Amino acid sequence: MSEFILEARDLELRFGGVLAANGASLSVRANERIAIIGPNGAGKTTFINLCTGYLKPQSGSVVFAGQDVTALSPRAITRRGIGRSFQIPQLFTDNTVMENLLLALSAREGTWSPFLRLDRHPKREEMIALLDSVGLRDTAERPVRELPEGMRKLIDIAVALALDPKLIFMDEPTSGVSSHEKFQVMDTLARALDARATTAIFVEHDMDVVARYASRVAVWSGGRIALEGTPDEILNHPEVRETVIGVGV
Amino acid sequence: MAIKRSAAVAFALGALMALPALAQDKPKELVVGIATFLSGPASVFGVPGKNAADLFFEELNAKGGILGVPVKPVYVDEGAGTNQLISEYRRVVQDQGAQVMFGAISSGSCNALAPVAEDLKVVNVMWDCGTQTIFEEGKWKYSVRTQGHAGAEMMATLLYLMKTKPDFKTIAVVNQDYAWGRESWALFQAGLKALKPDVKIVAELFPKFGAPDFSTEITRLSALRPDVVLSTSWGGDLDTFVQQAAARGLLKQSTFVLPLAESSMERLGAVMPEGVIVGGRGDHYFLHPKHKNSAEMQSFVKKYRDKTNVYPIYPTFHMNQAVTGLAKAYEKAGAANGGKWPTKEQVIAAFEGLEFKSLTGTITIRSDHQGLEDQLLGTTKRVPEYPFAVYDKMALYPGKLVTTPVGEKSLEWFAKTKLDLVNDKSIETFDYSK
Amino acid sequence: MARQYLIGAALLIALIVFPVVSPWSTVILTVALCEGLAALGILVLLRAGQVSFGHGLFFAFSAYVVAFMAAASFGHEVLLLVPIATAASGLVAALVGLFIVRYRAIFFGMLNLAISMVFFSLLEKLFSVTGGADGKRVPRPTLAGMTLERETFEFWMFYITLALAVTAALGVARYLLSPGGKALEAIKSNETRLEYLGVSSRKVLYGAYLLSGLLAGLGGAIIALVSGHVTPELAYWVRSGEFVFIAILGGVGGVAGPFLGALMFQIIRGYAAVHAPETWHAVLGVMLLVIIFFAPSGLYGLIAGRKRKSAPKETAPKETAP
Amino acid sequence: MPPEMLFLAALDGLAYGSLLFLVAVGLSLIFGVLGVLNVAHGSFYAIGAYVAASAVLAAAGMGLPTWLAFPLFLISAILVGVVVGGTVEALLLRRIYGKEEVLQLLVTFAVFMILEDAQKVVFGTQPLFANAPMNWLGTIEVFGIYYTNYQLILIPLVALAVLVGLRLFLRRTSFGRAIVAVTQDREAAMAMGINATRIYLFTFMIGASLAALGGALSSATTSLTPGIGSGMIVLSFAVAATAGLGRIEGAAVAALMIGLGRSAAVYFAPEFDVLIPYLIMVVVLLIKPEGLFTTLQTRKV
Repeated sequence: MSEFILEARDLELRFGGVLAANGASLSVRANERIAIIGPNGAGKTTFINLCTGYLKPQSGSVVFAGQDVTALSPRAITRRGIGRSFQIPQLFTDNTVMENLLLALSAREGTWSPFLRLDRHPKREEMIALLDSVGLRDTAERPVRELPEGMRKLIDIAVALALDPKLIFMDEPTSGVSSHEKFQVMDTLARALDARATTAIFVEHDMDVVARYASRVAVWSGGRIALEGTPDEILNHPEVRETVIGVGV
Repeated sequence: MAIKRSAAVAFALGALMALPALAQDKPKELVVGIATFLSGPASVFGVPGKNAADLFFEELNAKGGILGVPVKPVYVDEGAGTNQLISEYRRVVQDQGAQVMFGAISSGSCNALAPVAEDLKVVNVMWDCGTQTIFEEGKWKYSVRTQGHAGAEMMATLLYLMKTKPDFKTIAVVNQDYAWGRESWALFQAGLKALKPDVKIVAELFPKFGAPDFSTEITRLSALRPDVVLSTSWGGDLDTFVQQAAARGLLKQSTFVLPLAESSMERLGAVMPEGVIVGGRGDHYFLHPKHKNSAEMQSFVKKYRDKTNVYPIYPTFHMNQAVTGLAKAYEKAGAANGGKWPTKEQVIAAFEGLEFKSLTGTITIRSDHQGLEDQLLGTTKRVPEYPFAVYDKMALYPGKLVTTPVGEKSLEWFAKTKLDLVNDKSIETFDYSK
Repeated sequence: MARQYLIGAALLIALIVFPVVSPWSTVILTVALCEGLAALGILVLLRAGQVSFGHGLFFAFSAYVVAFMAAASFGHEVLLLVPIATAASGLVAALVGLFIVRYRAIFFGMLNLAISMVFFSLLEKLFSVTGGADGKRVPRPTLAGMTLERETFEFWMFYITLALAVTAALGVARYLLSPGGKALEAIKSNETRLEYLGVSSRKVLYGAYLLSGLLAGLGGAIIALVSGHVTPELAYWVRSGEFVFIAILGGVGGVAGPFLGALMFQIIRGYAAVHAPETWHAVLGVMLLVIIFFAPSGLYGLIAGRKRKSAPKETAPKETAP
Repeated sequence: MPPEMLFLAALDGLAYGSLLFLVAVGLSLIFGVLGVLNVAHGSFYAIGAYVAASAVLAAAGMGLPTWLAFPLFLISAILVGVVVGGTVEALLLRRIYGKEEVLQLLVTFAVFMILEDAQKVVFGTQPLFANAPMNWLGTIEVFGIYYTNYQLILIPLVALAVLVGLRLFLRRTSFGRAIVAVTQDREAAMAMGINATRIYLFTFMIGASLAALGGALSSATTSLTPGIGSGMIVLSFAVAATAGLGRIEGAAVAALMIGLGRSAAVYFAPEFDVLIPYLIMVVVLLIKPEGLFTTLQTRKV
C-alpha cells in the first residue's frame, strides 16, 4: 500500500484545442489539508472534476486508497469514499436542509425502504449533530432555496461530509462567505474535518485562509501543478506572489 | 378561506349531482339518443346523419310525434373514442332518460354498444353500421338494424361486377385498415372465389385509415395494371384516393369498383370519370330510378339542400329508415297494447317482422333483427344536368336475394354463391333518365 | 399536512356516498378513478421533473391483456384479471424503463411517445389478432366466482376500484415521503448532487417508472372491465396527453390531486358533451389554459390553498472558470 | 421485384418525405429557439391546408386562372403563420417561457384541442379538396407509370428551396444570425442586446408558416377532413426527434428516411407502413439519444 491516500498521475483532457488538464498530478497523504491555488482558467475545477469522475481523462490515472478509480462514474467514486463540494453549491433546492442531509445519510446507510419516512430516519440525530458542528443547526427545517449563498456553501460541504468520506474536495469553500466570517467558518470546518479524520483538498483564492489552514499548497497553472510546497514556501515565492496573489495583495 | 374552499368542493360535487334525472314511465317526451360522428374523419357521415335526423324529427313532431309524444333527439359524439362513447351512451340512457338509442355509424361502435344496450335494456337502433357479424355471431334482444348489412352490399357489388365486366382476370383491393375494410374484402373475396376461381388477386393493400397520401399504393397499382380495382373506402380517404388515382391516369387503366362512392359523388364532381362502378350501401339515391319523383323524395331533397346546400347522401336515408322504423314500431306496439304507451320490450318485439316504406323502397325487419334492404348499383355517367357524375346502367337487387338467410353466416354463404344469381329474374335494371 | 388528509377524506366520503345517491354515475366515476390512477403515475414521474407523453402504452397494454384473457376460457375472473394485467403492464414498464431512464426532459417524453405510438400502430395493424381499430369486446367476467348482473357488477367494481385507488394513493404518498421518493424529487432539483451522493439516479427513476407503469396498468385493466371494450385509442398519444392534462388539472402537490383532476375532467367533459357536443375538445382546452395561467398548482393547490413553489425552470449553474 | 420498382418506391418516398420535412422543420426551428415542443403544430398544418383550399376554390369560383393557386398557397401559409401563430405566441406562450416544460407542453396541447374544434366550426366537417393546381401541372411518365408533376417535382423543389432558404436566412441575415445566437446560448444572446421577445415571436411565426405551407401544398393532393392535424403532429415529432431537435438539415435527412422507409414498406411489408416512422424514431433515440445530428453537451459544475 502506498503512503498516499490519493494519487493522480499525468491527467490529460483536451476541450477542443484547449488543454484543460495537461499532465496534472497530485499525491495526497491521509489527513493532509491541501490548498490548490492559481489564476482563473488554470484548471483547478477541472482537476477536481477529473478526480471525482465528472469528467473522464483522456490519459493518466487516479488511484484512491490503493484502488484505480480512473474514469469511474461520480457515483462509484463517491461510494469509494471521496466526497466533494462545489464552487456553486449543488443542493436539492426544493427541499429543506435536513432533507438534503438525510438523503445523503440514506445514501450512506443504504436505507431505501419505501416504508421508512425520510424525516423519521433512525439516525436523524447524527445529522443534527453534523449540522451543529458546522454551526447551522437553526437552518435545519428551512428550504435550501431561501438560504444565502454562504450558508449554502457550508451545507454543500455538510452534505458531502454526511457521507463520511475519507477524502473531500472542496471547491472554494468560503467564496460566498463575507470576509470577516471566513475564519470563523474555516475554524468550524477544520474542527469537523479533524473530528472525522477526513483528508481535504480545497481550492482557495484567499491567501490568508490558505496560510492558516493548509498543510500543503499546490499552485495550478496551465492545467497542471506549477509549484508545490508548504504554505510558507509557496506564499513567499516571488513568482507566486506576482502571478497568483497579485502584487500588492 | 376554509369556508370558501369547502364551498368549492360542494359546488364540484353538486355539479356532479345535478346531472342525474329520473326516467318517466309515461313520458312527456321521448328522448332518443343518437350516436353519430360529430368529430373526426367519419363526421362526413355523422354530420349529414345529424342534419337529416333534425329534419325528420321536426317533421315527425309537427305531425304529433310518436303516439302523441314529442320526440327529442340528443346527440352523442362517436368520434370521442369507443370508451368515451360507451360512457356517454350510458349517461344519455341513465341520466337523460333516453328510451331509444340510435347507435351507431362505425361497426366498431355497434359491436361495442350492442352489449351495453342489452345491459341497459334500451331499444338500440343500429342506424348506419354495416357489419354482418353482429346478428350472425351474437343474439341481441334490444338491438335492431333498419338497413341492410355488409353482406348484402358486397354481394350486390359482386353480382353487378360479374354482370357488367364478366371477363376480368386480375383484381386488386385498396381498403381502409379497419373492420369494415377487412371484412368487406373477406366477403367479396369469398364470393369471387366461388364465382370466378381463376381470378388473380394481385395486391391487397390496407392503408391506414385517414391516410393523406396514396401515392405509393397508386404507383404499385399502376405497375401491376389489374383489370379491376376494388375499394370500399369512403369519406376523405375515398376522395383522396380517387383524386390521386385520377390525376395519375389509373382510373382509365383499370375498372374501379367503389361501393360507397355515392357519398362522394357530389364532392368529387368532375374528378369522377365515366365507367366507374358505384354504390351507396343500399337502395338509396336521390336520383333513385323509381322514387326520384315521389313527393316525399322531392320534399326531402329540397329541405335538405336548403339546410345544407348539398344533395343528401346515404347516411341521411339510413337516418330516415331508423326514424320511420322507430315510429312504425311504436305504432305497432301501441296498437297491440290497446293504444297505451308500450314498454321497451313491446317496442323491440314490434320490430320483428315490421315492414315499412322508406324514401326509396320497403324495409323488412327479420326475426333476427336484421333489416332487408334492396341494393342499388350503377356505372358512372356524366350528364349536363349535374356538375358531378350520376348512376347509369343501374341494377336494383332485392334485399331478400342478396342478404344472407337467417341462421347462416355470410362468409360461408358467399362461398356457396352460384353464377345463376348474377342474372336472377328479380333484379330490375334501369338506365339514367332525366 | 392535516389539510391534505382533510381533502383526501372529504373526497373519499363524497365518492363513497355518491353511487348510492346517483347510481348511473358509478361507471363514470370508475372511469375517472382509472384515469386518476394513470395520472397518479404521471404525478410520480413529474416529481422527478419528467413528463411522459406515452403512458397510454401501459394503460392500453393491461386493457388488452384483460380483453384477451377474458375472451379466452381461462382467467375469466376479475380477481385474477386485474392483478395479472397490472403485472403485465409492470413487466412492460420494467422493460421499457431499462432504456427510458437514460433520458431526461424532452427526450424522455419523446421516447415514451414513440414507443406508445409503435404499440398503437401495432394494435391497429394486427387486425386478425387485435381486432384492429375497432378493438375487442371484453365479456363481463365473474367477480369472486359470482356471475353478476351489470348493475351489481358495476356497483362492486366501483368500490373495488375506489379501495384500490385509495390504497394506491396512500402507498404513493408514503413512497414520496420515503428516502426513495425524496431522491426522486432530487432528480428534478439536482441530479449532479444525487450522483455525488453515490445514488444512481437511473435506479431511482427506474423504480418510479415501474411504479407509474403499474398505476397506469391498474387503471387500464379496470377500464377494460367496466367499459367492456378496448380499442387502440387507449394507446393513442392524445390519451397519454390527457393523463398529463389530468395530473396538472388536479395538481401535483398531493396524491389526491390526480383524482380531483380526473373527476373534474369527467364533469367538464360530461357537461361539454351535453351542451356543446361538437366543441367539447375546445371546452377542455380552454379549461386547461385557465388552470395553467390562473391556478398553476391545480385544483389541489386551489383547495389546499398552498401555493406550490413556482419552480423556475432549472438553470444550469454556470462556472466562472473551468 | 424488378429493380425499377425500387426506384419508383424511392420517388414516392421523396414526395412524401418532402412534405413531411416542410412541416417538421418548422417544429424543429420553434423548439430550437423557444425550447417549446409545439403540439399545436399539426393544427397549423391543418389550418394552412383549409385556408389554402378555400382560397383556391374561391379564386376558381371567381373565374381566376389556376396558376394563381401557387401564390395563394404562399399567402395563405404566411397569413396563417402570422395571424394564428402570432396570436398563440403573443397571447399564450409568451407568458410561460420561464415555467416548467410540462406546462409549456400542455399550453400547446390546449391550443391543439381548441384549434381542432375551431377548424370544424369554420370549415365544416365535409371533406374539402382543391385539386386544380395538381392537375394543372400535368403528369410525367417514369417507367410507364404516371406521376403528377406536382408531387414528384413541385413539392420536393419547394422543400429544397425552404431548406436552402432557411440556411441562407439563418447564416447570412442579421436577423437569422440573431436567431441562431438565441438557439445556441439564450442568455449570452440576450446579454448581447438581442431582443428575445421579437426573435421568439418571429421564429414562431416562421415555424407556423412552414407548417401551414406544408398544409397548403398538401391541400391539392389530399382531401381535408377533421383530424388531419393530429396524425401529422406525431409524424413531425418523429422527424424532429430523429434528426435532433433544432436541426434543420437533420430534419431534411430524417424526413427523407421516414418517407423512403414508409414507401419501401408499402412494397415489401404493407402491414408495417404506419410503424416505420415510429420504429425509426425509437431506434435512433435508443442508439443516439439526442438525435442523429446533435452532439451531447455536458453541464458544467
